[in-house]
Amino acid sequence: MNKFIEAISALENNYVNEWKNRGGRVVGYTCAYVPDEILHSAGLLPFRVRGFSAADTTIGDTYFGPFICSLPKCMLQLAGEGKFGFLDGIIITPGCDSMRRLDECWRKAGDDIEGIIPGFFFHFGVPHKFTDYTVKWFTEETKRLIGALNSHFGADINNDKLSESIKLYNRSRELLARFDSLRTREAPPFTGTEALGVVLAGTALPREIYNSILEDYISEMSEAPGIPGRSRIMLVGSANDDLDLVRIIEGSGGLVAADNLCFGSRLYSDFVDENINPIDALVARYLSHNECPRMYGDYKKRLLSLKEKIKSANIDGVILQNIRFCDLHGSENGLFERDLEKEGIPCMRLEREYGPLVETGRMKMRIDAFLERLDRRMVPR
Amino acid sequence: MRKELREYNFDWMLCNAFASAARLKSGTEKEYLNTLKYIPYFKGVVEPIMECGEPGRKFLDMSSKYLENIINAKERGLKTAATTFCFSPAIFYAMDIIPVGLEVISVMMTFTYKRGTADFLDFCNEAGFTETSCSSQRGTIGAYLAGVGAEIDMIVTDSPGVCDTNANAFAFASAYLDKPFFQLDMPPDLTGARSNEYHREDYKALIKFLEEQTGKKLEIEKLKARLDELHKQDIIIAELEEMARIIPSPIPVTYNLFLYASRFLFAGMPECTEVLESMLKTATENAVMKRPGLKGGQEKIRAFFCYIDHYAQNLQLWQMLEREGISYCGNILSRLWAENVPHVKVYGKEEAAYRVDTSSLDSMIDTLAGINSRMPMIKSIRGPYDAPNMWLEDTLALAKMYSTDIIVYNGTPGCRNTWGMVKLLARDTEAAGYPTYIMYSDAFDERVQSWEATEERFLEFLKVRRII
Amino acid sequence: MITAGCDIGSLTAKAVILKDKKIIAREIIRATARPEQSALAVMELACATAGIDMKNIERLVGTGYGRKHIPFVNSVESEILCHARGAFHQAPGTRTIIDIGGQDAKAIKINNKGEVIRYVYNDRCASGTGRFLEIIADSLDIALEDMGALSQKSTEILTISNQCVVFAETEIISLINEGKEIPDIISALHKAVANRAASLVRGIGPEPDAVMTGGVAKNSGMFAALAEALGIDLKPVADPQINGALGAALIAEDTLSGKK
Amino acid sequence: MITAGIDVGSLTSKAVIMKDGKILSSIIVKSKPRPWESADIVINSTLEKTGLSMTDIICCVGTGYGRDKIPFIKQAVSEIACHAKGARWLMPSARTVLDIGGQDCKAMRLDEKGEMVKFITNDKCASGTGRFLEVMAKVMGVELSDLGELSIRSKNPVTLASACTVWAQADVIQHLNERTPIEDIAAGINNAMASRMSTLVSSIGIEREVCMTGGVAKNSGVVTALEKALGIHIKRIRKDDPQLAGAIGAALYAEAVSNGERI
Repeated sequence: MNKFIEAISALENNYVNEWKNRGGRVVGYTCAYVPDEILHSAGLLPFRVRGFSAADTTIGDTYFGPFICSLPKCMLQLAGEGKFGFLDGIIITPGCDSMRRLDECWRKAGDDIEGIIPGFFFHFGVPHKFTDYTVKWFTEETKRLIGALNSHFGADINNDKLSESIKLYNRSRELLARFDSLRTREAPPFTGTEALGVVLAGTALPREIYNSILEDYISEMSEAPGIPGRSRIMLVGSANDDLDLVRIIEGSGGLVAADNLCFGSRLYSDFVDENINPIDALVARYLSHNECPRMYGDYKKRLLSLKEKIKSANIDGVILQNIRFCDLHGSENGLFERDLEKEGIPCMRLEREYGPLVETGRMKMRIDAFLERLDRRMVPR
Repeated sequence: MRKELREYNFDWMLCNAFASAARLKSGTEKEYLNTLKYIPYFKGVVEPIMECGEPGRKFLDMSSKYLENIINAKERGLKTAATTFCFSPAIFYAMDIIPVGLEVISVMMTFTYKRGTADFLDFCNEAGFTETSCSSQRGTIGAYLAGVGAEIDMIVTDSPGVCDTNANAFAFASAYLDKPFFQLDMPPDLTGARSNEYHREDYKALIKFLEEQTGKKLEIEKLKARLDELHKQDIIIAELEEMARIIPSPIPVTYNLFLYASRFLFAGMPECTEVLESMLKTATENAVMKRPGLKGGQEKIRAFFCYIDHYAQNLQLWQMLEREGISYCGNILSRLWAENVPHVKVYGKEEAAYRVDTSSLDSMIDTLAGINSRMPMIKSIRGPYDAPNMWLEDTLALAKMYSTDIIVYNGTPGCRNTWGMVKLLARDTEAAGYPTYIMYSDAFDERVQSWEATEERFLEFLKVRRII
Repeated sequence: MITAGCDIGSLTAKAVILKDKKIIAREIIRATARPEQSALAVMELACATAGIDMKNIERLVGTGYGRKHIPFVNSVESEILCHARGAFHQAPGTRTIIDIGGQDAKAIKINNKGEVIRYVYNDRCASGTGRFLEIIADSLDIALEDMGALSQKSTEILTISNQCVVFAETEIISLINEGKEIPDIISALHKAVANRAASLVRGIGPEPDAVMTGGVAKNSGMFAALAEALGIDLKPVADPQINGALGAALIAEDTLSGKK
Repeated sequence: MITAGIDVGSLTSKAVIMKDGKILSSIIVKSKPRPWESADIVINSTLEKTGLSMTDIICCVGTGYGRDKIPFIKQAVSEIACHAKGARWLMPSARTVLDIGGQDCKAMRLDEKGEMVKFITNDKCASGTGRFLEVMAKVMGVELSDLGELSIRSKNPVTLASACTVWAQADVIQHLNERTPIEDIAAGINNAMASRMSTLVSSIGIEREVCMTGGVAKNSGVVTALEKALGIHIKRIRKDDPQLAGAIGAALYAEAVSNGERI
């Protein structure tokens, strides 16, 4: 576990440092719709940009307006403070309106603050639905990205390399699926806080290393004694890389046994087809991946996959959280609440701020009340 | 939601309000003045519009006609489609579908009612829709979610890739009401072969969807008729725009609103053409007489709004512009991108414009795809604000071409997109020499900041920056 | 030539009397609920100090929050203009002015002629204003003017996350419950206000010299926190609290001497 | 059976001693900086009133902001649960409970058995909290309790320019300066409060009966303003002080706890 925590408790962790010292280059990205495999096959270290550890949003508020999600504001804050100095490149997508504007805000902050713009700065246009012509667009967009990486980093991405990377990442997905199944046990061997830590580490570590520590961890955990007798919570909604949010829930006596967060299970659910052309396979996996409400018109599919998880992980209650101003998750949470409560699954919507703006006292009050509600409906253990 | 609001359909009531307003002038002047006494709140809308003479009257007519279509759709056996202001309705009319444009109806309510759309805004929370979402859709969709309006058969928008809160409002509605949903998705770039093909394929899929929903094939002749009418409108609009460049501008301040409203409501329909024609008539008279459109007769400054207007009850924004002698050089909503409009010609932006070509079905589909992908907001807010053909380029170009003295931003707190870049835009427009004012109000919800407060700060800006 | 400026804020009323651009009186009193009363009181006080009669004042300009309600002014000017004028006079090198007032915070940019090029108010809520400090000082029941000195004693770094004044109050209550020290809480508070103000200033691209005006500038802790948050050198002005009134008096002077 | 409930809020602390579902004594005091101090004060003075001693109390449950820091309680229960239970005791027909405390505003929906099905709290901005009214009353120099009576006499209420407590306050000062009739200002304040609350309540969906607890429930002006905004009747609580709801709920939970029920 320590290895994982070590990897995520500092932006520029030891593995990244080693990587850099060996002359390796790191490319950051803001959204789960960017295929890591491509960066990996270019010999680059993919790094999922986070907003954690920002102490305030002074710089963020300078460029973003007042009615914007605090996650990209924190990311910009860190960028402005030079905390992402180790990045050789950054890929920004129209994941959502707040996040896509990180593109301009980061660039403009670069006019005012020396040396905060990575040498490689790429806007990756991900469509908002899955059909033949959006697949065509996304394929071209993916090729455009590959071309740009090749020319900027002198990489030579080809089908063989891609297939190799896909195998490696599918291996991760396979391990993480096993890891997930441990959480579905009557008494899971680890907390949700630890689980988030494990998954997060994957966004900040060289994949080869990650797979091996992950494998050890899983075999170790399969024998470990479980944590019994807690209300099993599923955490749903806006991006969350903040262990403390999960800590508050578990501190109040819950156990987060499943999630569908884009810093969580969304990263590894669905495999990439190894038997077709690698680019087509990547496009198919990443664009058909409809867990994020940014993909319009897919609500029913998302509800279904949520229900399946609730069943398989034997969930007692669902916490539907969204960062303030995240309308995509916020209002989809409203639909989830309606449709899940209808089937007797207790839900709580939780609007929160990200990072430095979180106020634990008030969050705790709401979470306690929800857990009490769950306890009352549960047979005494 | 308050129970009395459930007793009558809101769109039916709104329709009657506008219908009677349109008829006000049919009696004697004395009768007219007397009636005004009985509509204290609505008076403020009726008067300034009626003062515009024929165009005003036709505008009220057109508005009530639009709502009438909605409430009678079922009797006429027609399907209704909830859609957005930045979606050209021509295709709906060509396929006998009645468009229900959420934002335009929100505007009507915000203008007319003392409480604006507050009750329906709040009902959205009740339905589980976020309070932080854009008030322009929330104001009206709330009423349809609550079932106090005409029945909606399908939901069609074109904002994915452009505006999340917009697209999300329609996504929510389709899931909540369990109605079929189609979205045109916009790529980050406007021009180029890739985008053109994407727009075309997307639009073909839309037509297929509409054919499935109506069970009728798209009739080429009907479509041609709509597009010919739309072309006619483009020509009038181009003339109006050309006149708007004259100093002092012969265009009355409210014409900006009339222009975009009629296009959003009845693009490709005679109802729209009529309003535009009578606008052109008065504007031309003004131009010939060298008379400014401002009632005060003196144009102190010219203002360009780089986003939308403020719809606070009783056209208070327009009344203020009149009072202060500020000519209205239009906003992002009133700028259409037909190949013949001045700003396309002057800047050689044919590639970013659309061409009406009715020679074949394919050419007509390309035309429609072109029109939609170049609708206000859809065109210029999709990519980075400083990319070619996007917000900054358009704003600076239009400000220059219409010799504006200041640039004003007004939107809604729900607008992640522009609030994510407006500070950057303002920096650049200021650097380009345009004093730029950012309003922190909500165009559709006075509870955020009262119009009085908004106006006071704006006037202070004009003074402190030595503009007036 | 004798001119005067009268600045009626939400907390204090200030008056400045100028004789040929030299300050012959400057007075500050606590504002009462009625601005006209405050205005009269502070003007009479100033006249007494200057040893003149009200009617000797050739032109009087009012500004500040209650400016619309001062009966005896010749004209009123916005706080933006007055603070710009005052700061430009007190420190001609000034290009950026940060005024943290009772009700709102402003950042003003002026050119080498002292004309306002850009300005911005804090948006939509009162976080980062003088009220923020005042309300908290109130609930900690310590004097506003002691905050600076107290914050110097701070040993532990705390953060106040809440941006809403009223909730920040709650947050502070829980900090006290956790047994945190008052000086640490206050310096955290200064940091919070400074950060809000700083992002305001960065928005208009601050240029040296930057000065801080308004009563809050007298709070050494606040001044230091803002300087740090801005990362640029912040210069003190001789008399920050009367800067607005001084500006008003100077504008009166300008009008008489035909300058605009 | 004798039980006690302690509700230590950020502004006021309350205690209730109950015997078999009847209130023996209760108290409301201004909170001390340290929650345990407040807790001691309220429990001791309620005991005094009844002449009972701590040992007579079979079980004591704590709630409110400082609940985890009360030494002598058997268990801490969240204020949301306690307010719901207390409200239900004060008004058995309640299905929607609105509690406006000093620092926040809660809305709770209960099922017919009184189990909580949905709740929401506001915590982004203090508009719509008791604190909002307190600040305004202070500015106007009137008693918080008079705000209601005043507003009812209003002919044309003012509209506040902003919902922000501090700016609204500036607005109120402005109106005072403009000699606006004080009842119109009061009404404006209550309307602002009500419109903020109605937005909040609407998000959990209202079911009858609706009742209000917490200090603000005593402000008839806000209650009527809210009735107008929501267009529904709010049933007034007569049984006991609505501000005690949290403490009452805690005392009732205490009874449940000592009966070995799981909370």
